[in-house]
Amino acid sequence: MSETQITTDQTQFVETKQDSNFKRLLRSFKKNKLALYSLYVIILLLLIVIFGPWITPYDPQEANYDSILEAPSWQHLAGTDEFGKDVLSRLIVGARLSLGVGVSAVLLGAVAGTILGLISGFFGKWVDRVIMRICDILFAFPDLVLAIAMVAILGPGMKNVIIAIAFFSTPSFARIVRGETLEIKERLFIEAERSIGAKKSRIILRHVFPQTISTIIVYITMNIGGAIISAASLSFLGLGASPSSPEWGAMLSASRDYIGHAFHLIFFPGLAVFITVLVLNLFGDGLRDVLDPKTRD
Amino acid sequence: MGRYIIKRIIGLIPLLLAVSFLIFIFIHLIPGDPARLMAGKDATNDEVEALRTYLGLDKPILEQYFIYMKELFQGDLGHSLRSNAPVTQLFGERFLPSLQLSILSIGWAMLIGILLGVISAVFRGRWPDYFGTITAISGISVPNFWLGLVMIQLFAVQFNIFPAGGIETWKGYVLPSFALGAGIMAMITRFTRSSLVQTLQEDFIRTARSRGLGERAIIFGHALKKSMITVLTIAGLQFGFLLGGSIVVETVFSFPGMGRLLIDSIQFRDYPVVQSLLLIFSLEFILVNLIVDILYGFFNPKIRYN
Amino acid sequence: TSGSSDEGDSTGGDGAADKSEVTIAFQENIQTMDPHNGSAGIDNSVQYAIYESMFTPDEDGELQPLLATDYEISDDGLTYTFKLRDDVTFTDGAEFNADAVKANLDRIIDSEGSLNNYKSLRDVEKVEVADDYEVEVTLNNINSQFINKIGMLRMASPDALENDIDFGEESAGTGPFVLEKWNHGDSLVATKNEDYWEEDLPKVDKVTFKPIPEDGSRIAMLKTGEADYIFPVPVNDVESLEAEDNIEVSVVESTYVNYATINTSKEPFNKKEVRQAMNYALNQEDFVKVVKNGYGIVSDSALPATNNYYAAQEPYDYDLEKAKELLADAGYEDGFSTEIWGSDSSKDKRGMQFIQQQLGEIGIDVEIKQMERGTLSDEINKPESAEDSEVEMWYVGWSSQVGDADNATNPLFSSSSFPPNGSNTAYYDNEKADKLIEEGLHAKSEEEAAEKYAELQEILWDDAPWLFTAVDEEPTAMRKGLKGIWRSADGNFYLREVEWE
Amino acid sequence: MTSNPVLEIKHIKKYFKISKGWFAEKKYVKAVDDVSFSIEKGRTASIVGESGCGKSTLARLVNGLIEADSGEIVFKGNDLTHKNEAVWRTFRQPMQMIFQDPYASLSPQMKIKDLVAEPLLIHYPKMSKAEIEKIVKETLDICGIGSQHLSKYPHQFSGGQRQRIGIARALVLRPELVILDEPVSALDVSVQAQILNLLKDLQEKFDLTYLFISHDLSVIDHISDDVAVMYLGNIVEISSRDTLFESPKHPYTQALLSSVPDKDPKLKRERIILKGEIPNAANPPSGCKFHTRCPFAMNVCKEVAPVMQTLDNGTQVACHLYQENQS
Amino acid sequence: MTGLLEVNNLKTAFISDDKTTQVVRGVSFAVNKGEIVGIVGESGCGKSVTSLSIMRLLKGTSGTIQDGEVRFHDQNLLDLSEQKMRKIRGNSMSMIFQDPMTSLNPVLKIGRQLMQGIMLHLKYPKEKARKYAVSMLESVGIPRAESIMNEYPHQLSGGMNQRVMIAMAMSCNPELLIADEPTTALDVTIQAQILELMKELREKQNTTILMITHDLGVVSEVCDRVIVMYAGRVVEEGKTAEVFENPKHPYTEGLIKSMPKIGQKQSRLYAIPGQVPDPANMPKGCKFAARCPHVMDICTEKEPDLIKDEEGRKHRCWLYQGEYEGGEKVDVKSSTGN
Ligand SMILES: Nc1ncnc2c1ncn2[C@@H]1O[C@H](COP(=O)(O)OP(=O)(O)OP(=O)(O)O)[C@@H](O)[C@H]1O
Ligand SMILES: Nc1ncnc2c1ncn2[C@@H]1O[C@H](COP(=O)(O)OP(=O)(O)OP(=O)(O)O)[C@@H](O)[C@H]1O
Ligand SMILES: [Mg+2]
Ligand SMILES: [Mg+2]
Repeated sequence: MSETQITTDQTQFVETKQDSNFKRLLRSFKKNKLALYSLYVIILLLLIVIFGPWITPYDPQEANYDSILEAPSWQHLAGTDEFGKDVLSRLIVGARLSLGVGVSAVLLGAVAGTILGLISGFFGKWVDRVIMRICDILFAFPDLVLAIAMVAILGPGMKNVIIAIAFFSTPSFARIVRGETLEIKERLFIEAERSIGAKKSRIILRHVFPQTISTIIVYITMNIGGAIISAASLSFLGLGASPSSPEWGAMLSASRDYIGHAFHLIFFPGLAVFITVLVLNLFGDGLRDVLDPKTRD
Repeated sequence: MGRYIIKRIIGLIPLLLAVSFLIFIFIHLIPGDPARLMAGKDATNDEVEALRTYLGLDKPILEQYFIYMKELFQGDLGHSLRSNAPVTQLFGERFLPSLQLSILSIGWAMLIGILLGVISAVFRGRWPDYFGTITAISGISVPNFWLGLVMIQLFAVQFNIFPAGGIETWKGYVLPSFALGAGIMAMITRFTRSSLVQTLQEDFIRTARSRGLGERAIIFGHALKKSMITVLTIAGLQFGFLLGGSIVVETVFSFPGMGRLLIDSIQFRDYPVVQSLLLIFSLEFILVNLIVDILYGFFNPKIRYN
Repeated sequence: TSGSSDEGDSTGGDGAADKSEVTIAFQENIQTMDPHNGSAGIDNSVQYAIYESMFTPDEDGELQPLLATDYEISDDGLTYTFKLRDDVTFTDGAEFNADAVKANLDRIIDSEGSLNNYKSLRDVEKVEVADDYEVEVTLNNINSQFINKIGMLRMASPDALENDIDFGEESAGTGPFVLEKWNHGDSLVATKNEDYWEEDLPKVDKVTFKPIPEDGSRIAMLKTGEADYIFPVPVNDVESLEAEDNIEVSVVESTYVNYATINTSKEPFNKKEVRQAMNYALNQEDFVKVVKNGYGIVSDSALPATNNYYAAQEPYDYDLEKAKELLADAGYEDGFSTEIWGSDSSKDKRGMQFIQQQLGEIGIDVEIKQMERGTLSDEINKPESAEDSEVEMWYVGWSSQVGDADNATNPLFSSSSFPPNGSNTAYYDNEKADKLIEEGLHAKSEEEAAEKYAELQEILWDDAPWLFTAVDEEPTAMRKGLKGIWRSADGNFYLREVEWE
Repeated sequence: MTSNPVLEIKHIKKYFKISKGWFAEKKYVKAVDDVSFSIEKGRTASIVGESGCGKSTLARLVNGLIEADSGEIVFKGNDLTHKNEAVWRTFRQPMQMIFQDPYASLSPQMKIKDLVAEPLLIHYPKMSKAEIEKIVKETLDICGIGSQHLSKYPHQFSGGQRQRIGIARALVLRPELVILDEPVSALDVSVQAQILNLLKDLQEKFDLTYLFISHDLSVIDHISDDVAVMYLGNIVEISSRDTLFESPKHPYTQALLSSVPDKDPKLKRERIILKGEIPNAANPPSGCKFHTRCPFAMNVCKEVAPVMQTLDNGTQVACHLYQENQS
Repeated sequence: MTGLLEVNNLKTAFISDDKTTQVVRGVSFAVNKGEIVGIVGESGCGKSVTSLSIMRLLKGTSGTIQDGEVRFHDQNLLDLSEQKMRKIRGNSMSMIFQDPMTSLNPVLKIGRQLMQGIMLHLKYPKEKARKYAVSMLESVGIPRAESIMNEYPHQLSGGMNQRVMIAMAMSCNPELLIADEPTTALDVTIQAQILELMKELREKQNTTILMITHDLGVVSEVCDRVIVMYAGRVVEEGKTAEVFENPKHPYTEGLIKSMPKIGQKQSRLYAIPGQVPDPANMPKGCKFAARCPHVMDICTEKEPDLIKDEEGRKHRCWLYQGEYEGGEKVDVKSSTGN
């Protein structure tokens, strides 16, 4: 037989009806009302972040010693602070800072943690043991102690707060990614890659890492809220942003001196943090349901 | 089982040694000089030097570490630079309140968390689920100092139901444990929910249904036990954290726990105290994890240690 | 204001109900009960309930005899002779006499600095027992402030010192109270000294001291009756406390001066015009209003009005035009950027923000750098000389004893007090001022001292090494009916005669 | 049989350590325990056996995915035993593997064309894009996947199609030896037939040598030239297909054959139903590992492990029943 | 002979937010007392969903029964309250599943899982239930039953677990046992043991068994009658031997031909081309038309009915619709049944 006939039973190709992750996400968000509404609020927040400085009713930095600590009114919807600055304007401008801290700290931690987690999980053995023990130690340290120490070492300022928060969110990312990697490493397609001769670096970058992305994204959204709160807690302990900046945590911490008689001062920044973190968490939760129903840690 | 535990504990020794060294280096990296802080702003340099020598801080760092380790092996955790009280005593005074607070916080958080989680999972996608989710997530969406301050304002000042601080009576634990537990409750709710949702889709649940078991028996008798494994891990981890005290909540409620001791000691660079406390926390954390591992085996028959 | 909890006390803690106990809540933690090692104000105050000194201030800041009955100064001004009471015993049974005083002073002197009170006895050459109840202390230099320092040192039983007891566990003083139990960080309980040397005192059975770091909690505790006497009271809460029926707020003009040092060794602050311009640009009235919520007194000297040697100066009026002019004269018509350092407390945060806003008006762009206290102290004290110094402005405060002008000037303005040797973070270096500080300290008479210090204050005011702001008025709040407890201008409280009405 | 085997396996062993921790007693699963066989060029050698008997482990050993504890792997005359990844990598082109679960063995986030191109990228880094695309298209086409599907992801295909992609991925390197680890057990009967046909066609077209692993005797019967039967890490019988199916020698082979449910309801045979369960590989029986279930077990079976020997009809068998005959 | 179980025109669909996909599309068949009936068909053709619908076990999925009836002892199970249904489940009708490893609760001891149902349905006190459970384990051939009671599923092998499942299902003496691919996850030698056990059950206790599988071998081995499903419908039904001997529907024919058979040397296998249509996207007309070697014009236009011919066999194919004009149309039987 000179010409072997190869069966090509391609009479009709059935498109299996699983669509891409993104379509699934949209569809499933339509079902998960909480996540959907959260997404709307997040979009609104992003708009505020982008356009904040142009939509404030007052100059957020302008002090007016004749109208300090005024309760909310039509003029000042969220009242004024101890220097007579308009609280609403400060909240609007501060969104950028607060979300900025949260996002950049978590991203930084995610990058570091992902690298560590991939290495730890993929190479195993002593590499894994060393990295995981270090993570254990970092875990065992009370977060804020770590942060206080970091800020003390690095000096005050937003940048260092970000580094500090990133630093202590790193081990949890490392753990999550390591866990995923361990599992993915055992999957058949990794073995298939090895059997076609792919190098370790290629396997990690091209095959393991893409599999962890959805988990990482979910974990990032869920951690941003935590990072915002950590930043606020650091501000509370006096270690946060520059005090005059309208970062929400800084506003909160300043306002505690007035809790007894200017409740709006602590209420509104608290509310802003609450809503932001809440929607981020709800969104992350929804995202997890879609992308990664089996996240554990 | 016993052998396993002993093995694990022996395995801890090198880890703790490494930890002690890291902690030592770490806290000495933090700028600040205890002698200077103790001497006060109007002290002259000579007076500060004298104090530093007196405190033994003029010795090279490594020597200080070896001295510390030598004492540690003799069971001495050192003395506070500041009040000269033995660290064991300081720790002893704070441990019980912290432990009680931790147990209380974890306790109610687990109780409510699991309940909400079960409700959310069972009524998945309907309003009880939304209610459970929002309640839970609210718990981790407020900074706990904010929650604390607002609760003091409300329950201590306005209604005078609970004290604003101090732990003379059991009432003093209520507000702090609420502030501390809120976040944990949220976490437990979420993990219970997602784990239960997942478990409820497993084959063995269908088997149980096929045998005519009622929903309650299925959820509590079959599904929850499996889900508890995850929940337990989370709770254990959180308990480990809690034992180290919460700086923020303890500050807000003037609660005499580990967190405040730690932060006070850090502020004064009271090295022996900080060092020993951090070491103890690491040990506690590791032990709690060990206990969780063992309980894990109890709930998960596949991981029985022998 | 939220004054709806007036009836709250009916359910409140035992303090309000039990008239034989007093609970005092304050911010700082008690650090040590070693009577010679207290550094923070709170340590001293708590210790005064248990350990007594030879003299004690009255509410006007005048020294009154306590364990001593009188003292004399030799003509050369170098030897002090103290006459002691002869009817006092320590609670461990040891007798209070000249030997006891010598034992105490020697312990402090021998510490060479490891005990905090060493600073008070820097100039002492020797201590001698002249008689059973007479002690002679000889100085190697005249010191016009000395009585204020030695007079306030607390005396502990010589036996206790000998045996090196743990002062955190037990006490051996002569004071109206005895240490019962100290739970570090939670509370310190002191009970009545049944054998107190003065009849009828003390009038309560038990005093509890509680560090409550969070302002809001402290206030809540007073409102609910968990505490009877609290301080500091944040100035913002005074109003709401005053509105309560069963709470009384008293305001004491303190010795606490708020200011920001200006590093005179650095460009552009080495120009007097610049420093003056900054002072003209700061509205001190607004400072009091905004930062202190009205509880403060505008500074008109480097010394607080409560200091015995205070001399008022012509204030720097709020005058932006003049400020700009001066800046232009110095060559900075467009302003410049600088940094202000300060602690991480919310009080200081507010002060620095105010300064930032005010200096912004004349084009000085101030960046605020808050640091945790240990770090801050390191940053300040690391540089060994003015050239190496990095601090530009430091927002801080200074509290000194009412009668002690040396302590209020020497560590702050003397050129020998550059960090790390003192707190002259203005790196103020003026020979004439140095000389006046010296002369004030060694003055033979009150009058001479007053004269020197007045001149010093004039120079300081004009040279403006500080951005002057205000002196605190410190509110303290207590339950109605509490008597005999009071705060001095320098921040201590005294409760020998505390009682419920 | 020709004398030039493509692959020769000699006394290969792989024990997996299963005890964890530093002080725990060491325990091993003897997944592959002294196995030898060889494959001639162009033939299909099959390995059949029940779950957990070590088939996949053997396949992974042969393909160098795990390292053997001892023994030899000789591929085209090259001794590959204990060689490192880099050496193995040079032999991955002529030796390819196809896996049981076609979905799990395809990296889910890659497009089909990238998946199939990847082996080329790895082994021929200098090859031009156009050339790669040409080869990819061609190979996919041979395997029955049209070029309109190049930009799709694995999840968009059905099981049979995915297995075709898996096959294309192996064939794109034009290998000589293909190891197939249960390539059709995850597929439906009708699709299974398609894939089996495809495999046969490809073998002819490219003159491939197959090492075919399966637990399904009817599939084995259909595709093999030679068959080895494995039980708990050992090969108990090797024979040509016809000999094996006509006259199985080892009691286990006999039981296995008789256990296959018959597709013809009229043909009711006497079955050998084995007692008991397949023993745990971590704790295998002594002597002949099959003695616990063997209907013919003798005393010697409990103590002495039988050695492999060749019978007159060419069958190699490891069983005491035949040992007696010989000696 | 009246049917113990009668399924009439059963329709089950999965509802996702944007669409409804019917996967069981009007299935009708009957099972008589004491019979072993097999259901075969390719993966995804609706076999499992049919069995789950009968047991009303779709809870926890998005599936709902849209139409039809399931008569058990002349009682329509679909009309029963959940509570009443629970009394039937595991009692007079029980089920075993494909994968014994995942179908048992991994965190509960075997004994506890067994006893739960016994205590619930037979109302035995604990001790008695325990003894009974042990005897049930013994009766399915489990050695050292006493100690197995205290073990967890992961400590047993797949075959043992499947036996536990069978013991569990048989413990309340069900009249009908539905076995959904009971041996697919098992090895051949173990499969042979389990099939033997099921035949024994029928012999000894006259248990009626509905055996779902995709393995024609299994069907021919144990079943009296076979139902062939394709794309959510019954396409052929008849005595096992007859269907194997002389398949009527081209799908059945293809299925049988495409299996490699031992001892039958073929160089190539017959392969049904193409794939099963996507249930969400069913073609018009006969669902098999696209793969059918005998396809006619009408096939792509109109779906044939399931008809019963003189020999008592049922099939759904245009090839025979003309021939058996008088044949009974099973499909159109009204839901009131006979
Ligand atoms: N990485 C491993 N670590 C420990 N044990 C292993 C490992 N891989 C396989 N085993 C064990 O080795 C034995 C043989 O496994 P293998 O996968 O080769 O069997 P198999 O014949 O392919 O079975 P199946 O038909 O189920 O695929 C089994 O007992 C298995 O549990
Ligand atoms: N829980 C579910 N949600 C959505 N669709 C489902 C669900 N269960 C089954 N289906 C769909 O229903 C159809 C029939 O599934 P069913 O499980 O009955 O097939 P089967 O014949 O048992 O196949 P197999 O031989 O693979 O077990 C399939 O297309 C499947 O995708
Ligand atoms: Mg295998
Ligand atoms: Mg099925």
